[in-house]
Amino acid sequence: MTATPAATGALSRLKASGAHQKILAFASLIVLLVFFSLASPNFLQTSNILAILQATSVNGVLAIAATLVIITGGIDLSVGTLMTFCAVIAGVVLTFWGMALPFGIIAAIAAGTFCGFISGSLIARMKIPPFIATLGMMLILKGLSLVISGTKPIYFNDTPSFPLISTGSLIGSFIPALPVPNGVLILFVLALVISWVLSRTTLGRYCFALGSNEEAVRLSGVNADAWKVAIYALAGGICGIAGLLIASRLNSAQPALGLGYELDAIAAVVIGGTSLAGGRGSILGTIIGALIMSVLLNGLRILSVAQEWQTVVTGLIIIAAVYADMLRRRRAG
Amino acid sequence: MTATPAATGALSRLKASGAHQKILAFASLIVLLVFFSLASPNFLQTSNILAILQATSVNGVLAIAATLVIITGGIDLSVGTLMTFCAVIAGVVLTFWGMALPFGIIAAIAAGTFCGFISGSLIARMKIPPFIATLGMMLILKGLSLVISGTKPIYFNDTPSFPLISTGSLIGSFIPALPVPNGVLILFVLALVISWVLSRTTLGRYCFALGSNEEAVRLSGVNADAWKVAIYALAGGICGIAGLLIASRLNSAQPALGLGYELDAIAAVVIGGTSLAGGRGSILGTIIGALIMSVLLNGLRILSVAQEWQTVVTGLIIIAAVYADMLRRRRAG
Amino acid sequence: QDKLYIPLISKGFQHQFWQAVKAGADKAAAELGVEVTFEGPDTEAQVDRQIDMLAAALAKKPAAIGFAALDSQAAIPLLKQAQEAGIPVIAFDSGVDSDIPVATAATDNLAAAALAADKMAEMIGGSGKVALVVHDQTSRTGIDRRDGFVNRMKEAHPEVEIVDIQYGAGDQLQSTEIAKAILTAHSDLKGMFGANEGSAIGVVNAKKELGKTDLVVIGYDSGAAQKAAIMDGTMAGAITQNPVGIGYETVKAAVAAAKGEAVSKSIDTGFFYYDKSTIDAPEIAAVLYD
Amino acid sequence: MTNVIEMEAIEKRFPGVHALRSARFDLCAGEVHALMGENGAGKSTLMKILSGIYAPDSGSIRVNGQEVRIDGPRAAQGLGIGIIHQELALMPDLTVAQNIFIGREPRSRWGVLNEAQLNRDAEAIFAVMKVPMDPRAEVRSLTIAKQQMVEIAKALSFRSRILIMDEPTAALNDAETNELFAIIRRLKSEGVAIVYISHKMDEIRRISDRVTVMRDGAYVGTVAAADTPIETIIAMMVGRALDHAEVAIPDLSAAPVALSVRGLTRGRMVRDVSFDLRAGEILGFAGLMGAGRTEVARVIFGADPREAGEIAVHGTPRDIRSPKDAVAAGIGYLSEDRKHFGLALGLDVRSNIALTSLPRFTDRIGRVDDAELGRVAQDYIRTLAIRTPSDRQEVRLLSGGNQQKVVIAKWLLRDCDILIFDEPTRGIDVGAKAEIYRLLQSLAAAGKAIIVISSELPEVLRLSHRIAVMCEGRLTGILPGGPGTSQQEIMRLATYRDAAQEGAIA
Ligand SMILES: Nc1ncnc2c1ncn2[C@@H]1O[C@H](COP(=O)(O)OP(=O)(O)OP(=O)(O)O)[C@@H](O)[C@H]1O
Ligand SMILES: Nc1ncnc2c1ncn2[C@@H]1O[C@H](COP(=O)(O)OP(=O)(O)OP(=O)(O)O)[C@@H](O)[C@H]1O
Ligand SMILES: [Mg+2]
Ligand SMILES: [Mg+2]
Repeated sequence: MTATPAATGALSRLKASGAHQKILAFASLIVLLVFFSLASPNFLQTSNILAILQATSVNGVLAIAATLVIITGGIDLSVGTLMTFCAVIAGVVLTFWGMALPFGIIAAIAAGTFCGFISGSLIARMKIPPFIATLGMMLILKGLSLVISGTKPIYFNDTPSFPLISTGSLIGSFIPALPVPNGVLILFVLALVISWVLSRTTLGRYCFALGSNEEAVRLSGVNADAWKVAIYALAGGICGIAGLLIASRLNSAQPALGLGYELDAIAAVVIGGTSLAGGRGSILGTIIGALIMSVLLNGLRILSVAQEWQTVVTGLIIIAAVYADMLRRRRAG
Repeated sequence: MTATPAATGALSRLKASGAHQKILAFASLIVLLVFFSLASPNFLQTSNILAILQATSVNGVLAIAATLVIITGGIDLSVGTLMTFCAVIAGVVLTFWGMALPFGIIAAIAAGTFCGFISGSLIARMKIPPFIATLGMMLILKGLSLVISGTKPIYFNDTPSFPLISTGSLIGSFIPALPVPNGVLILFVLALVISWVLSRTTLGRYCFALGSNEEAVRLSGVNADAWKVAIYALAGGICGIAGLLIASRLNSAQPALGLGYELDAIAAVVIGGTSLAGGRGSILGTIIGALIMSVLLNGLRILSVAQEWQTVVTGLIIIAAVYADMLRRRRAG
Repeated sequence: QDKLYIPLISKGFQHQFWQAVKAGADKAAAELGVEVTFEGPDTEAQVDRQIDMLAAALAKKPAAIGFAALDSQAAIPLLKQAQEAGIPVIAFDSGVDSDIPVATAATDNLAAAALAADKMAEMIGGSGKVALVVHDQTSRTGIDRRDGFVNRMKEAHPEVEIVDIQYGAGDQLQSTEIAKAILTAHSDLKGMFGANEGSAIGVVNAKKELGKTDLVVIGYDSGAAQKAAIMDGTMAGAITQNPVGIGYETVKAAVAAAKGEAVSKSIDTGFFYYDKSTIDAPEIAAVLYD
Repeated sequence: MTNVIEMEAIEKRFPGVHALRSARFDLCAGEVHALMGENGAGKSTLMKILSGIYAPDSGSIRVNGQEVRIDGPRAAQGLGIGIIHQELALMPDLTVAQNIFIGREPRSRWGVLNEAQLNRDAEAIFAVMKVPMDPRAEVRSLTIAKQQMVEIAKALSFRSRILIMDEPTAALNDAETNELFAIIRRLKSEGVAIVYISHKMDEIRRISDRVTVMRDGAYVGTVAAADTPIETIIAMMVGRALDHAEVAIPDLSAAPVALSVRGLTRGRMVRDVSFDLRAGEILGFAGLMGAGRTEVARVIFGADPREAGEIAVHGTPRDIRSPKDAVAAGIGYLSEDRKHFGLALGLDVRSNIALTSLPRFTDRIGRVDDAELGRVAQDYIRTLAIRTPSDRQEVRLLSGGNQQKVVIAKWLLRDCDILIFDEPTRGIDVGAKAEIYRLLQSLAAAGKAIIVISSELPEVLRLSHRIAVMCEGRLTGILPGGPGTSQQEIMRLATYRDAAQEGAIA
């Protein structure tokens, strides 16, 4: 069989543009999707797909924040507890102080940005290694969340529209057949925005440049420290969004939650092909990484695989997915 | 006041040898010790000091394993669950199969070495990033520990001498006034041995060389991959020792334990001044780092600081300790 | 003379259940004029962390100790140390396999979960599929509540099929995702049991998000969200222990033991099943917490 | 003479680059064989194939008449082939001696490392090289030149029968080069065959027996060094003859002072350095390795803290505390160490060129005008003849000389009034060098003030309007540029150690 010239042309154009690479990056994800669809008739239902997307939203948003920091060659261990802290702040503003919804949203994002600013300052100005600065932040924020909330969940019962942030469906109200929860919408919009920031703005350029060679950036006369602080602050703000998502989904700020979420977020980033050494990475990859993780978990749960085996299989598949992706890249050169 | 010439001479020799730097590295630790001793009369009791050391033993051993890997520029997230896995293997050999104590010890260390070998091979031969390879291992081992143990603790009641590995006191049997538990003895002996390995053997040399510039090592005709595998295997074996320590301390292999311990181990390493970028680091630093963490926790508990504030204070002090250490180094040049 | 000092080493700290135990302990402390501290590890897997906490507590030379053992065997050496130092130990929440504790203030989790199983079977009409979301696969409370429920079903309600048991670490988000997956896999599921507060709220969230209005949900413990779910009907009912009572009785017994008074060996703090109709009954309302 | 190496029909392709096209090369025992060619001609690639780092796509390699496959550095070492890499391949956290003997550490019984022996062995090598070097020093703390010396010592330590030197003198000054040449002559007399790659044309005549020229990955020809004029070799390399221009010194007496430095001090490296630089002037900085020229530049640029001294730009005193301040004041600095301080190796050519000038391509909402950036980058790729498949190629994958051109482009784009070029032509081929000289001159003609630090005296003489000479952190004198000044005069000041004679400062 011979391909038509047109098809070959399209294929080679696709090749030249590097787009086929990006499509191939989905390979592991698609293999998983196909496997689970065949293994269980319940997997490929709309409601389950939406459940998977919904389950990705919080980890996905955290992973986007982590991606920014990791591209600069840093690491942020505080994403999980910062998310919780922001949720608690929203609870304080909305429930304790009884203010209107927009103030709660602004407060959560501002709190995240501020904490990111602090982490960034510790790292850029005081030269504390990112691992330590954000580990410290992680513990401080974990403690503060408990202190501020009085170690009790804060419920948003006075703000009836609060759960809609995550579980309402803006798309569904226009296209009833597609009741995509707002949480998922927010994840994808955020992914687009941050992708754009990374590829099209000065901040994005400096992210990659800092991760590639910080000293060279500094010697180029760039205020490297200030940009680094800005990047951490942006990542913090994104954690604030994650805090709103999780609080709205649970209709409460759970002060004890968040520990361990940082590893999931970083794992999504690294599965997505971003290097922990800095200088390279993409939001698309991170989203794929986060999806791989939630599809895997959801699929194994649907198949009622015993939990201990779920863990084993997840470990194996994470390694296999990354290995497959690396083989693909090596072949692509 | 003028120093005697002899004293000045000794001082400058000390300075030249860099030893004064290392002594200064204790600074944060000593500040903490002095503070807690003044704050609570219960702190500086022999029994409490021994309790602190005992509490350091497991994390200290894990941190030694992590140090080796981190010096090569890698990371090992699986130390915690590998420890548990090795404890479970010891349980299988000693309790399920009823074999004699030495076999249990050998089996645990062999299991650790083998798992380290696998991680190392994934990293060195299949070029999977250390973060992913060891994250995968962490999950696989967590699952396998549950599977093998039947999700139940395995008790070592058939091996009455087993608890002595950690809680007996060899030193105490010679010097009754100094009932240092064997677990602590093992930690310090291991620290000495691995310090020696790092500074005096080929393996140690290649640890630093790989972390400093892996490509250069390869270009020098060294079989970089084989050495890397060996280093991960050694680290795995050390986790096996940690597994024996914790199992013997708890007189049981607790299959669900271990998650989160990797962060504590890595934190001890980084607080001890080893760079996550690889190429530099010391076991002495790691031990100090591990001690700082356990002194802090113990002291705050002794002062009856509320648990949520304990976390906050721990975070602050970790940041402060590392910052102080960095200032000192910067001044030392 | 200083106030008597009594540390309570619990299995957890952040969860509402443990905060309620703490509240009870604080109440007793205030009434009896003693000083109480309350500590517990982050997860119920961290047996060794709990041992470290116990060691630090012993260093403070307390008048008595309250202890909720994650693994009783692992703690024996330290408990012996306490005994030698003449420090009485009160076990709470679950027992310690040893004769060292002078008293035990605990809930019979096996029996409580069995009660939940009976209620579940009754509400789904004696047959059909049910599933469990449990908080922990290896901890005593997790195992007892699971086994209590499962065994009772097998013995007394053979028509009821348990199709899935999964574990969500008591994390509400994770439990929600788990419950959703189970509901997707078993669309004819009739009932679900959430074995602690976080698990139960997870099941409730999943039911709401998937719109499974027919699903019978039975929870465990209380808390504002769970109470609200019972009031609006998403949750049929729940088992409650008496955490405030556990904390209160533990401290009371500890003070008595420290003063050398006699204490009864076993203090059953009891458990109840409650639903919309009984939630406001005084004996129930007394043991619920927000 | 017998050929110890015969390489024939070697093909090598990288994605987007056909690096070697049926290249060939042979080498006799006891000869020094120069390998010449423009940046990116494929010299390093060919030698990496010979030393087992790359596998050729096709072609044959014979060593001592035997057809061989060299599948790794170890295999090459086994065949007696040693290489000094163009891009330094050292482990910065290890000491000098540890670097030299990596993989071949002397051991005592029980396999324990014998550190004393290691240091003694290293000391012995440096003694033979007549280079003062502490074998216990951490490589990280060494200057590029010293690191280069470590690489050379490492290659010598192998006692290879075939030694490849890929631009060993790129970071060395004349004195050190002379030492190296003495070593090369001695090795030659012992029958060692040496491949010598360099862009310094004068060295070719001094040291080599035969010259092989490559162009665009292909073999051009092999000639005897002694009876081939340099011009012929250059013509073979670039495909045309180059013209030789003498420096024309403009009259700058009326030009305003662009940069005024007074009493600049930092530790022992920079001691009380004062000078003026006028707009339109090229001030050369000469000196031996470690004279402190780089330090002066870094202090002026704010990369290192200044202990004392004032810096005025266009007559206004400026408190420069960081490179950001310097660039804001209109000062640019091209570092001598492109790999560590000049380039983000993982990024593409375009991003690297843009690194200093991003704000200029950014609109109010922080959006970067990528199309415009691309156009500008293409421009520089054309003017500087940067050999790269596109402006989207990662800089890491360019040849050494082309990387250097990217750093130059970066600073040209920034358009600073005052430019400090530290070793700007390190590793750049003759053709491009002439291009860069022309460029510097036209920049000066356009009113820029330029400092050129160079370890090549001919380059300093060829370019400078005035020549500042440093020795041990002091400015020992400023000489007029042009043919009036001789190399001897510069050398006299460069070794002028008497601290009392500060009056020599012009
Ligand atoms: N790993 C690689 N991947 C892609 N292209 C490469 C790689 N290595 C070299 N090249 C390309 O191959 C060509 C030859 O490079 P090489 O390093 O051999 O040049 P060279 O003659 O040594 O130049 P220079 O004088 O600048 O050192 C260049 O165009 C370079 O960009
Ligand atoms: N980072 C550093 N750490 C320790 N010593 C250094 C460092 N940088 C430079 N030096 C030392 O400072 C002295 C001056 O170095 P500098 O690079 O300024 O000299 P230079 O005149 O530019 O010489 P070169 O020809 O090597 O560029 C040298 O002796 C060098 O070894
Ligand atoms: Mg080259
Ligand atoms: Mg220099």
